Amino acid sequence: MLLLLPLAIPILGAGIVLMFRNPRVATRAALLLGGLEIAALGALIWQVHVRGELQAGRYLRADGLSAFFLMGIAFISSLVLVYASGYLRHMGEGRFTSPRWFYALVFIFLFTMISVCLSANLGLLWIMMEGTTLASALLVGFYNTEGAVEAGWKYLIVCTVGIAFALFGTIVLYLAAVKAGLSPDMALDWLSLMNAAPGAALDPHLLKLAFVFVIVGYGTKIGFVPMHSWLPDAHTEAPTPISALLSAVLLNCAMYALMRYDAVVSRAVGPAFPHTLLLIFGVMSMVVAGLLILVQRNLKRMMAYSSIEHMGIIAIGLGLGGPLGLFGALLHTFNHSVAKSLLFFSAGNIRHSLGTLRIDGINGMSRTLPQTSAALLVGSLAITGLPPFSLFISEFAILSEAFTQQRYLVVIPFLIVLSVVFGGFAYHLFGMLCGDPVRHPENARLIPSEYIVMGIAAFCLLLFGARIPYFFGLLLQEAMAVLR
Amino acid sequence: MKITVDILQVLILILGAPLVSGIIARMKARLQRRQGASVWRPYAELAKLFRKEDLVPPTASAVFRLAPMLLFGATVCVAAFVPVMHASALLASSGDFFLLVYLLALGRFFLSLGALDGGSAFGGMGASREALVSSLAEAPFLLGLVAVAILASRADLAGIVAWTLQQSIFNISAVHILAFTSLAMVSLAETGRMPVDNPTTHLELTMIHEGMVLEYSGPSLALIEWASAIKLHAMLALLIGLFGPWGMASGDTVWGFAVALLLYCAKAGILMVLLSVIEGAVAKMRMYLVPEFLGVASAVSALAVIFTMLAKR
Amino acid sequence: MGFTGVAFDFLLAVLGVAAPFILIASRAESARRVASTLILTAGLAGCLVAVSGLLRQPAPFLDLSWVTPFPFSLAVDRLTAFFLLLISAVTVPVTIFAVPYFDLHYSEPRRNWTWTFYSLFLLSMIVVVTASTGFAFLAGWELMTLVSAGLILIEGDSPERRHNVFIYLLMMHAGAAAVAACFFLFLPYSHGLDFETIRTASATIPGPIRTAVFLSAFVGFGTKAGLIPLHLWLPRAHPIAPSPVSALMSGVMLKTAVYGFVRFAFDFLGGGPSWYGYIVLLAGAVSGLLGVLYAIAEHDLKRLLAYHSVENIGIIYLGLGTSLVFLAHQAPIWAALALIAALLHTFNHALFKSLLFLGAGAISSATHTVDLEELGGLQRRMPVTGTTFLIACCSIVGLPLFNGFVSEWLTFRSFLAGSSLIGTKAQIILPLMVGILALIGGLAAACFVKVFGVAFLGRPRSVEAEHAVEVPLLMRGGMTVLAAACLLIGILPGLLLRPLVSLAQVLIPGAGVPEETLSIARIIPWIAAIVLGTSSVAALLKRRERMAVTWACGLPELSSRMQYTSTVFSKPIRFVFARAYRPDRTIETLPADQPYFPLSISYRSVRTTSYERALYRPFVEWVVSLAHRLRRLQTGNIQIYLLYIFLALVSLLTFLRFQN
Amino acid sequence: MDLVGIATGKILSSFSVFLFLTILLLAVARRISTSVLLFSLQSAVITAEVLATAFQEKLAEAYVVGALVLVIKVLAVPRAFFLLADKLKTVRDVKASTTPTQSVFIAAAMIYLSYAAVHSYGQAMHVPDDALAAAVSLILTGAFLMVSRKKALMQMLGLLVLENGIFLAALITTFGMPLVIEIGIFFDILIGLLLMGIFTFRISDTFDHLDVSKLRRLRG
Repeated sequence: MLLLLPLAIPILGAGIVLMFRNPRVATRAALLLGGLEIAALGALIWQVHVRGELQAGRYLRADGLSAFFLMGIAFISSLVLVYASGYLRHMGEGRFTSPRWFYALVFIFLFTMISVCLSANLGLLWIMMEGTTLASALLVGFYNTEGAVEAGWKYLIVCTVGIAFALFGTIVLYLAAVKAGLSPDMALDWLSLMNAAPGAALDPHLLKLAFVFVIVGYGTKIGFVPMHSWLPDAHTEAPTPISALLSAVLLNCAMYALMRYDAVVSRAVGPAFPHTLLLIFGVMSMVVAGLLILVQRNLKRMMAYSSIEHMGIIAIGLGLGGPLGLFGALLHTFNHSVAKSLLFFSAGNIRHSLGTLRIDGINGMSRTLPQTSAALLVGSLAITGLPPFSLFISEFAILSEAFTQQRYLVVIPFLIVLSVVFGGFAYHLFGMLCGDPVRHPENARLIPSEYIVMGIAAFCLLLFGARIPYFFGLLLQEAMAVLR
Repeated sequence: MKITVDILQVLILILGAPLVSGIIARMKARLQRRQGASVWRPYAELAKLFRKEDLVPPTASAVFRLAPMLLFGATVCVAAFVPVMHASALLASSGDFFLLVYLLALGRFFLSLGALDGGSAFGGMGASREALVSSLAEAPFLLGLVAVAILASRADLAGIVAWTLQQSIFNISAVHILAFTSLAMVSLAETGRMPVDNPTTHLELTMIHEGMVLEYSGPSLALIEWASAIKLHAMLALLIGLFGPWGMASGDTVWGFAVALLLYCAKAGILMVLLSVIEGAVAKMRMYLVPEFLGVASAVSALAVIFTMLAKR
Repeated sequence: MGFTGVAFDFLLAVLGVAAPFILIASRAESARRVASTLILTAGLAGCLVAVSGLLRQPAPFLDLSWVTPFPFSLAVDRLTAFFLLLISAVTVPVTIFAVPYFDLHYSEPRRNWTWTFYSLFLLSMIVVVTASTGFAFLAGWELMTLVSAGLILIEGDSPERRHNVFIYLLMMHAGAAAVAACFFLFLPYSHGLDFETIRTASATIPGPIRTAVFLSAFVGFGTKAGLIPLHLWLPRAHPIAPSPVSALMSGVMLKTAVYGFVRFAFDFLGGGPSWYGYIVLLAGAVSGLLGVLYAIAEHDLKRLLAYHSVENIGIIYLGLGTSLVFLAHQAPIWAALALIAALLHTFNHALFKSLLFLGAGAISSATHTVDLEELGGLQRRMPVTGTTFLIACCSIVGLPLFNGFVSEWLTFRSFLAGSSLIGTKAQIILPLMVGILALIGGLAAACFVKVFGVAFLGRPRSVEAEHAVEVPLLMRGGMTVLAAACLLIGILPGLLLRPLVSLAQVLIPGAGVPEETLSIARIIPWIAAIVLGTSSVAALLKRRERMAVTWACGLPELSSRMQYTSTVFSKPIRFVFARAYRPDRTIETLPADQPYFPLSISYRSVRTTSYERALYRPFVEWVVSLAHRLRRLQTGNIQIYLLYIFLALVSLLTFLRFQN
Repeated sequence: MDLVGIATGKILSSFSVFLFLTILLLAVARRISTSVLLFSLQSAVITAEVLATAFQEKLAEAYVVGALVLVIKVLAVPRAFFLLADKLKTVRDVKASTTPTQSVFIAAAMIYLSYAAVHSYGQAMHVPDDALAAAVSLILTGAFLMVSRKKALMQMLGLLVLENGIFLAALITTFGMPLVIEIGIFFDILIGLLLMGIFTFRISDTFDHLDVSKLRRLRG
């Protein structure tokens, strides 16, 4: 029941929200339902913490890892919903371009992401992953402008193709499981796969093949270079709350899926092969995205590339494994989400106030938009991994692990890219924040909802930089325990 | 006893300094077939200047007034490092030659500031040129001293002198020759003699030291002139002590000191002759040849240091 | 533990919490007063903690590991105490100076931010030197950069400043990566990153890793210290900060890099092969020489001072390098001497360089410019500023009786001691370094004759300089304290040498008390007595004094335009060392077709240092062009995107095939 | 019974040839309608294989899957395509970046490549090489179609062909996944196609063409 509730609320919520034609009412309803959903997720997480694991039927299960990611989803989506409630006040009433459609799609999107985290069966997980693409494609194309349609189409096609490969990988895994004697019904059940793995009953060749397809497939969704091509487009063209959701939640969900496969394959054939792949993709993503950050002209696009870079960092953490690597990777998923949503929120404000996101078209923000500038600055400092913000901690952990394992080939590009990215952010930010303002903003003041949301995110970044809250730390430990 | 001798040495260097200047001037005059003034004339000049009043430009600050005194103080202090008749000095201590060089720099620093404080073009000109010469002279100066110090395995001037005393006069090494060459060159630059600077000119194209002191008069000028005489004397004594100390008193009998003093006068006389010959025979160099001159000195002194490796294996 | 522990906690609490909180909470004048007084007391508390740390055995002070995700603890051992003393001792007068300075220079809202950042800046530096875990060190290290950049940006954000701050931040971040690396490199061999563990583990790590640690420490800390050619940011960032902050950056922040380097090279690694030392020596020599040469050519006072920081860091590194060479040749007593020389010079530089920057701040308060060509005659108008500035000049030049001399003398002395390493390269190389240091010293003297002579003496060269008045009492007070400290150490160096000897004995096991530290401490007071005594006697000889207008060669009156300017003063030296400068010169004559009867001639000389041209620009351009090329991969064509995916898949399958 | 048994055996062993044929034809097809028909045909072959497998392995669930394939891929999807093409009033040409000759050669190379690729796996799993190679070459061809055809509709079609390949691979190696999962996958495909349909409408609305290679505003 507890497992079904977080799934039922958004699906029903989507329908309910659609019934309200009045934007204000729709917004209120959405916030209410969102609150309910958060409560349900909170209860679920608590129960998982208390009981260790929850199962509903054959296909749904919640363990520590799910709980950890669900917490991230709950936190970020609550921020996004509140932010969107303010953000949408500028939105006109089109046929499908209205708040009620927006919220309905967001709820469906949330549903798919939550069910990704609750799937016990890797097949179901795949279905839900594809579902996230489908649910969010319309959101990416929400504005129905040229760019939005183009980005939506690319997103849909590229991700569907990628995901199709993940399906193939899943099938190969299934084949290996069935050949190893698992019953077809349980052959894609993650727990039974994990239990079957150490006996080496699973054919290692098939598992490796499966992992190659899965890492390409879900890697597309995560945004590993060179499968990342959809990501900057989609992030740039989507409405800003959706960009935040994509970057902060969706990418993590895909990473979550990959973690599940990685755990199985690592346990069965040893961590060397999957981890090498993760490291390769991680380093590649970091390097390419890091360099591309330097030459971006659109703020949101730059942030999108930064997301790719951070997914690379997480992949490196996973690929290193070890206590600190895993700790760093998991922590980084959360930290990155918070920082990135803060950045996207400020980008949204900039777009509303200045009407542009072109980096060279923005000057002197610190004078005209002080609050937004502060948020942008905090977000950027955090995202470049500087203390006292939380990403410093996770990057510190990952680097420690890399050095402990003496992976100097990973470490050197890692450190260089961090500097390059810092340079990129500093370069772009200086231009935007400093100097004399060229254009004057129309509505410079933040409304309370924006204010609060960004404040919470910034506080969270600072807090996690100084101390990992107790309960969060417990969840993190439980998530790590699941994977090892 | 020792302390008396040490103080005596300092007094000889300080009080004998004008005489050295006078003798050199006289010798130069003779070489140029002039009669020349009395060798005691510098004393008379000092006495005259001390009786006069000080003229101070209206723009000048306290630095202008302070500079000559500090210069004098520092130069007197320099004299306290140099052995004359006995292989000891009042302030002998490990590494004292660094102190010596830097005390000279202290005086020069303030004198240059005083020159700039006058507010005229000449002061700046002199100070700027002095800055060039002195900044380049310091390195060969110290390297030459270091070479001798390495050879002697001592770090104080008195110790070096004592060590050299014990060596046979025929046992001098290449290091000594090189170091002497460089130190002699540096001394010319340091004391503002030909061919680096002409102490008797007042032509703005060439003057260095004289440019700096142009605004000074009265007791201040006297202090400056005396200080530069002491500097010259100390340099001579230093060269003698480092490269030809033989004959210095080793015991502490009065007789020994008297002989040592006489020998010192003789050796100083030789050096003074040399100096006046050089001054008489050589034309002043162009300003921008001075760095070349000091560059040669630096190279020679560096060679001296390198050659110590051969001497001490 | 008891009282000093409380003082230390008080210090951290004030700088980290109380002062920023008060400043953010209230915009009132009184809040600012309270905050600045608190910072001042924190500085005094720091002195207290440091002195007791120097005198007594180390004790752990603050452990926040129960809060933070990675161990975070601060402790004061002897080395730390020394640097803590340095920071606190400079903080106190600088803060006194800053009170009126910030009031004069900033509008109301900015003042609070400036003070907040100021407080955090001090905190970060203290965290860096007292950190006893790698995590704490790195956190403090990064924070230090950030906060100082913030302080610079508060002053103004014109495009040029922005560019300079950008370069500063970028180089610092790259340097921080190297610093992080040298901690992390220990990880495979030690269980954690607290200093104690690192120290014990360092014995077991293999040679190549040791070298990697050393080199990344050298590069990482060298960037922060401003060693040439890693100095590019320094002459850009230091001059544009508010003067008290410049004083802290140049005087104190650079020293944290020295601290880090000493911590790694001596405390953790305990030296290494002799080429470690030679690298450091080379860097020190190059930085010292080029630093002073570039300084001479400057006429912007603060830029000039910044280049002198490069020079002095060079001198410090000369000492450190010598010490490493001696360590490699098992001569601990000489190693200790050289190390003491370097550390003492670190301290001295902190004092006189911050005094010089404060002086520059006082000048800019009084005349609104720091361009030497606009100054002149300030000594008569601002006697206290002038005198303190003169003391600082003498100190930085290394004249006897001032503190810079003592450390330079010790450095010279340790060079000379190199000749005792018979049969090694050091036997020659170290004594030859005497020449280098002497040249540096000589050039520095020339430079500061120029600085003081042009800025403070002679006639004023502008209306502003003519009407300059002495700065407020507190500013004078701050400068006087620093000047007194310079003189005190200059005349009684034993005060600092004794604790430094015991510090060196901790860092270099087996080192006794170097005789030279005692002898210099003994002789300097005598010299002071003789020089000052003789000067006073000489002063008695003087009778009357009369004002007399200088003869103007027949012209009606001398004018300030007849004086030597800063540029022309340094011309002979620039001429001799022309190779080091290589300016881009352009002369424009208007109108162009009448070269003999021009209406105006403009002359521009831009110095782009050759490192910029040879080292940095090609690299930056390469990175950017690489990025642009990568950008082209994102063609916009979805078919190409799909192709990427297929290619990725195919290459992985091939990889898999070959792996099996 | 026997006759049916023989037929199933035949279908399973030699229907791959038909699949290869559709692949080659798809490579040369110039019109969208032809391509859609070929896809329909291809799906029909696969339906036959599903049913044959269901019969041979006596899997009740597989009949349901077969029915689904028949309804969706053979009938509904092609129908939808025609409807879409009509509504969009688009030019019927597929707009290939490669000439038909090149396409055939590439398709042939892919078939060969598939044989080479599956060789070791097929024997290890006791699966006929032909069938497995057909599955892989369907995947490759689908990919090829997506990369080389500029029309939005053809990209959808390429995706479907790729999907067919994956489906076939699953079928012959594992006799299909659990029913729930299969249905879920079909559902996803349907929704996906629906969305792609919506987007093709939007593309033609906003850009007045369906050439995806011209959607290049977002880059860098």
